[in-house]
Amino acid sequence: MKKTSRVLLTILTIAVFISACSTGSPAAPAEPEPQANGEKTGETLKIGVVSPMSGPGATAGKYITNGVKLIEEKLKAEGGLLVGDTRYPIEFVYEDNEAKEETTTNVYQKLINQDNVIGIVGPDMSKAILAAGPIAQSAGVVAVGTFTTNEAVTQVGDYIFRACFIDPFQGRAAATYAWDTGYKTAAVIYNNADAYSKGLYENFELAFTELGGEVVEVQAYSGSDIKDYNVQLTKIKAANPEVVFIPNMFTEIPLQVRQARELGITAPFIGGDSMDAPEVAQLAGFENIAGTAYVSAFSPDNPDPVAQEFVKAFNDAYGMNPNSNAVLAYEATMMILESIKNAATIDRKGVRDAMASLKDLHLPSGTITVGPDRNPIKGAAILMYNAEGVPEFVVNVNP
Amino acid sequence: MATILSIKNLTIKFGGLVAVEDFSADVQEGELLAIIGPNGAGKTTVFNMLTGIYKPTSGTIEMEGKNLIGLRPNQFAANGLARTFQNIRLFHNATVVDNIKMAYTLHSLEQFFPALLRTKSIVEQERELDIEVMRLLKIFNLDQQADLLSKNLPYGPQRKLEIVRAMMLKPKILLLDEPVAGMNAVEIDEIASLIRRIREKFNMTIILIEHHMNFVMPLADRIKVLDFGRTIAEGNPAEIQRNPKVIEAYLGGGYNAIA
Amino acid sequence: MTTFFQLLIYGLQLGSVYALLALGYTMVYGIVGMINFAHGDFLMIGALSTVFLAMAFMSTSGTLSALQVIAIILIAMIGTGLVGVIVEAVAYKPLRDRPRMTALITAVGVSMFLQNFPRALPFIGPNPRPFPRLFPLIQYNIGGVTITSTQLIMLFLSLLLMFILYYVVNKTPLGAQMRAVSMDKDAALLMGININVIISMTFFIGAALASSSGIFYASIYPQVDVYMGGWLGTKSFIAAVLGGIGDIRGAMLGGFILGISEIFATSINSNFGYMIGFIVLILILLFKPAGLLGKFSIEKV
Amino acid sequence: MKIPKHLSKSVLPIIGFAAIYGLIMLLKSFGIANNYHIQILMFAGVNIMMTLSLNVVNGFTGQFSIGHAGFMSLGAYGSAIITTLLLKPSVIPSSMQIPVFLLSLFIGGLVAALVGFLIGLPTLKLKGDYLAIVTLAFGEIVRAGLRLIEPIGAARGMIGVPTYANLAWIFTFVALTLFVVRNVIYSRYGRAWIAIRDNEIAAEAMGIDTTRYKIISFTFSAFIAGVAGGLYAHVVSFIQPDTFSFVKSSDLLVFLYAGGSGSLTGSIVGALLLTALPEALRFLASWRLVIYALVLIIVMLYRPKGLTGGYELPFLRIHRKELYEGAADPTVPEAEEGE
Repeated sequence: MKKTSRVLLTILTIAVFISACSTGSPAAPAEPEPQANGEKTGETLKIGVVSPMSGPGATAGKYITNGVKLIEEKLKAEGGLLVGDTRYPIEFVYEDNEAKEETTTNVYQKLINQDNVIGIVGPDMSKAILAAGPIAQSAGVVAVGTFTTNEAVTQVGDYIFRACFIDPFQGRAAATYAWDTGYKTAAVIYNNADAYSKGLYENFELAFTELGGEVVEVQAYSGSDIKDYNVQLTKIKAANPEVVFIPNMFTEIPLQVRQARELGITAPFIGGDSMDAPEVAQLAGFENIAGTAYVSAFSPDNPDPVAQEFVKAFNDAYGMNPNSNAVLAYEATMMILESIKNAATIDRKGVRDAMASLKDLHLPSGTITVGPDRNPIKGAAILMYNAEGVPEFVVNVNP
Repeated sequence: MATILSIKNLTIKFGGLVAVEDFSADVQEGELLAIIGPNGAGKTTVFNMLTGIYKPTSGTIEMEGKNLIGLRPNQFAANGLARTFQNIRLFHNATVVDNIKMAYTLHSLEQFFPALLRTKSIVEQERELDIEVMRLLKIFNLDQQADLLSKNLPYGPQRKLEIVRAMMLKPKILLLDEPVAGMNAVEIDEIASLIRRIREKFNMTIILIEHHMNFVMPLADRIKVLDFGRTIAEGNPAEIQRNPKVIEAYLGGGYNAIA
Repeated sequence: MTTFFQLLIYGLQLGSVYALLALGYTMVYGIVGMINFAHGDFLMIGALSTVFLAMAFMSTSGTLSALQVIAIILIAMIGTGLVGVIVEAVAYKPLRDRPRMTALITAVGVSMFLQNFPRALPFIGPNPRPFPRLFPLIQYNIGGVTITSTQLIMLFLSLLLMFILYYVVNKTPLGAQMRAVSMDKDAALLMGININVIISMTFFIGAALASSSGIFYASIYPQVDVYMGGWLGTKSFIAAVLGGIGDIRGAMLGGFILGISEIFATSINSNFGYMIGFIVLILILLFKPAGLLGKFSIEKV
Repeated sequence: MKIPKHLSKSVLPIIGFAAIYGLIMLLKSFGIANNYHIQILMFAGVNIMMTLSLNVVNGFTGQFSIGHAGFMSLGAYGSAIITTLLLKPSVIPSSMQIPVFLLSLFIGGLVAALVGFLIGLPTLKLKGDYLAIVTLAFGEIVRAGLRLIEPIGAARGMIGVPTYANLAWIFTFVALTLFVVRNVIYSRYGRAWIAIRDNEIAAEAMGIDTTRYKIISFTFSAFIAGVAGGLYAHVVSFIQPDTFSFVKSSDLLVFLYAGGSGSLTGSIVGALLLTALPEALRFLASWRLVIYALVLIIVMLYRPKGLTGGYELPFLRIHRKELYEGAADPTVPEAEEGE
């Protein structure tokens, strides 16, 4: 090998590291100087937003980013977040975690040490925040998971919060709804490679049998790469249940619904909150999805003014209804901003303490209070797809 | 002179086709047996059977009374049969020295875990080996190229290296498959003298495939002639040269290599 | 018994998908001698472009006529074929005489690019899209065993394509040249064969095949996104090797066996199905070390 | 003054490693480097070990494994089970934590090695792509298996693995791996592997028991992968089966061949660069992986033998001349320099 190219190689290596080391400018505490209206300008506060922008999870990433961008625009217009008589410019740092744990830990380290953010929104997947949570915990930075419904998430430490409800509640909600609607027998098809899907299934079965129902058939498949569910569905058809529970990813559900209908399974479906994506209806076909109910963090038909205001803003900005991903990202961000407002001292510790005692915060999905286990005490809505593939509000489920 | 290798009625079929039929020979210690014959006569096939690469359909190979049929090639080598290849098969991305050291694997006593830590004893064994290899290389004056990658050697020395590598196995019999194929007169003489040196220095028993007559004749003690897989003649060089069958086979085969 | 045949049909359905993909895969391998990890992404391009083409046609007339469907399929196949040719020319050609691993890694890079480039494009993006129905869906019921028109079409087409490909490679002058190239490039060159043209042709056919399998795949599992090709590519590689890589009939057989074994494994126990599928694969290879139809070539010594 | 060669050979690299580590710590104390960079380095370290492990099988023995993530996961789970379930930090005195950690790594390695041996025994007679498929299948089987074992969290994965592994440990293990791999390469075993790689038929004819040496190579490689997996688990503190998917295996292949297979330096450079690059490209936002892919393609086009093109750092080579340093008769049997 030529000496020159060896030298070049060394240079390249160094170059890459230097560029990796390009430290984000630590926010310098600007001396607050009074403005015309007597307002002072505080130092810029940074908030990290972690979501999958590439990789199969990228769809969720778009909703999450859009949800947060709404707030960003609003704050820009207002010139920052007003705390007392001081306005703090807020800067959002969006990072891609490819829906991988490893990358998420890198992103957390970057946000905390490079951008020194005051708090982190996301990621949306339990597995990702389970891997990265300890970093935020040890660094003492508030992290608010958006869609991280796995119980264990907030047990990582007292700096880890979430904006969503947890699997046991969701599974119970689905079971209760099924039971109350009068279904006595249920079947389940779930992804045994996916903690979310598995967790929901287990909690559903627990609750449903407690209520007196019977789970007549349970079928599994391994991984989102599987696209053929005929075998599992044939067995489910044979068991002839009154309802089928499909607690799976929104990319998997449409094919399951389609294939089930093609096999002649007429029983209605119930799904988890991941079903709350506009794509589901289009992909599954309206005639197939009609009558399918799911547990959702949020209903666009929610008459509450705050909710309606949010839905309108989202529609104006992106020409579509927000889904749970967007709502939860929005709410997680609001939780951080609110905590900054309530914070005794505007620093990471202060924000954490303030968030631990958040009470009656009025958000699109309802009024939330952060419980002792750092899970928001909040209800869920049951939605059902109508013949036009539009989810309609059915009933509210309260904790 | 004792028989060290006795081959009886070796026959091999590929599909229906008989490649070699009833090949028998008793190889005497220290002799040089040459197997000649036109292309496609099945000479290399015989070698492949004698080194375990092909399993004969029938027949026996006994090395000092031990039956070798069914053993794997490396076990043939372990029993003292070392070969070279018609189409050179060196370890091309290794240096000349390493090529030869690789043929010593069989005899090496290096243990795995000491090797991991490269203990003193490993270093000593490696040094001993290196000295031995360099001595060998000197004998065949390849020592100047010791640290070259074998693929960077010229053609002639590559063939030479293959022979030296086979010698490193400390074999009882050396099988040379067309050692002078594609060489010029000078190189051929060099190989010839090399073979002579091997014979007197190590009293090595050699089986040699070649159709280059004026190379074989002066070297061989005994010659077997193959044609279409059958042995058509056997005897010392003088007899073979006079044998009409052989001449027929060669001329019939359009062969003009007869001196 | 009916369940058995029902499962068999599902197996054949899944198998025909793998088989179709494996065909192009094994052909490229057999002739160019490289593992094209991007093959699965050609499938994605085929399916995705079909979605857009269908949209375009639909925008004019609400529905698709049989003629339009054929047109769409042909355009998609040709388009993908050209992509294949370009990829080969840019990323593989310069490495033709290099160790095959080099080309393999380039292929990984190409695959990454083909997935992430459209994803990053605003008008395509990561969202999965519904796939238009190109073939009418009719269900037949034979003695309790249901079989759909799509399944029949898939089976028929995969067999048809296999025979066409087999004919092209073994009976036509082009095929003869292809085989010559696959055996010995230099010799082929001396025979006055333009290797570059032949290899480009090979990639064209390979990619076109992949694209067609993408279309049929999406017709059965009507959901398309930029990542759909990744795992399928791997599966088709497995199928091709299982059948004896480089062997067209082998690829077919491998595909079907893979599909059928997966389906039956799942029916034994849906929890273990995935695992059993791979165990079967290993067992087969232990007993047929060169794949089902591949025979051990005795190396010239 | 001049340091004697055999000393410089053994001591300088250690000093070098220590120096680099010291430098990083210095940069950290100045706030130039921070935990972000340190973590990237730790992942890079683990990847270097994985790439070296793959290099033993693919690069030196010339086999074709594409399921190495399987061994990694075995090591990761093997060691995590010990430190998280059996001897968790809460139940052992803090003085025992490090010994337990090291023990767990060792056991993780053993588990991987054992499985490597068992899977290699029947399958290593397979050639090329057929072996590749088997290793791939093996990786998937391990992954699918781990998903179903409830006590270790099944698909949920293992939470709260103690973060014992810090940069110092990673450095130590990378150095150790380099040391042993180099040594074994320049011994009877390494030579046998290279012989098999360069020409299997000739290797057999030269009395090398190819099957045996392939299995040794496979098992050794699996052990390294297992230890690397163990380290990984104790860096991330959370492992779940899908972390060790085929994607991981193919990443490793990329590191190996982009760096330069058959060269230890290549594994270092490949893993180091390609682990850092995606992070360095963050400013490209959603175009990041597109550019990464292009860079990869260009690298392979312009350096088909990998970035290092077979070059080996001095302390990762052992020239036969060194055999005679400090020997009774230090005269090297003369031979001119080659290459």
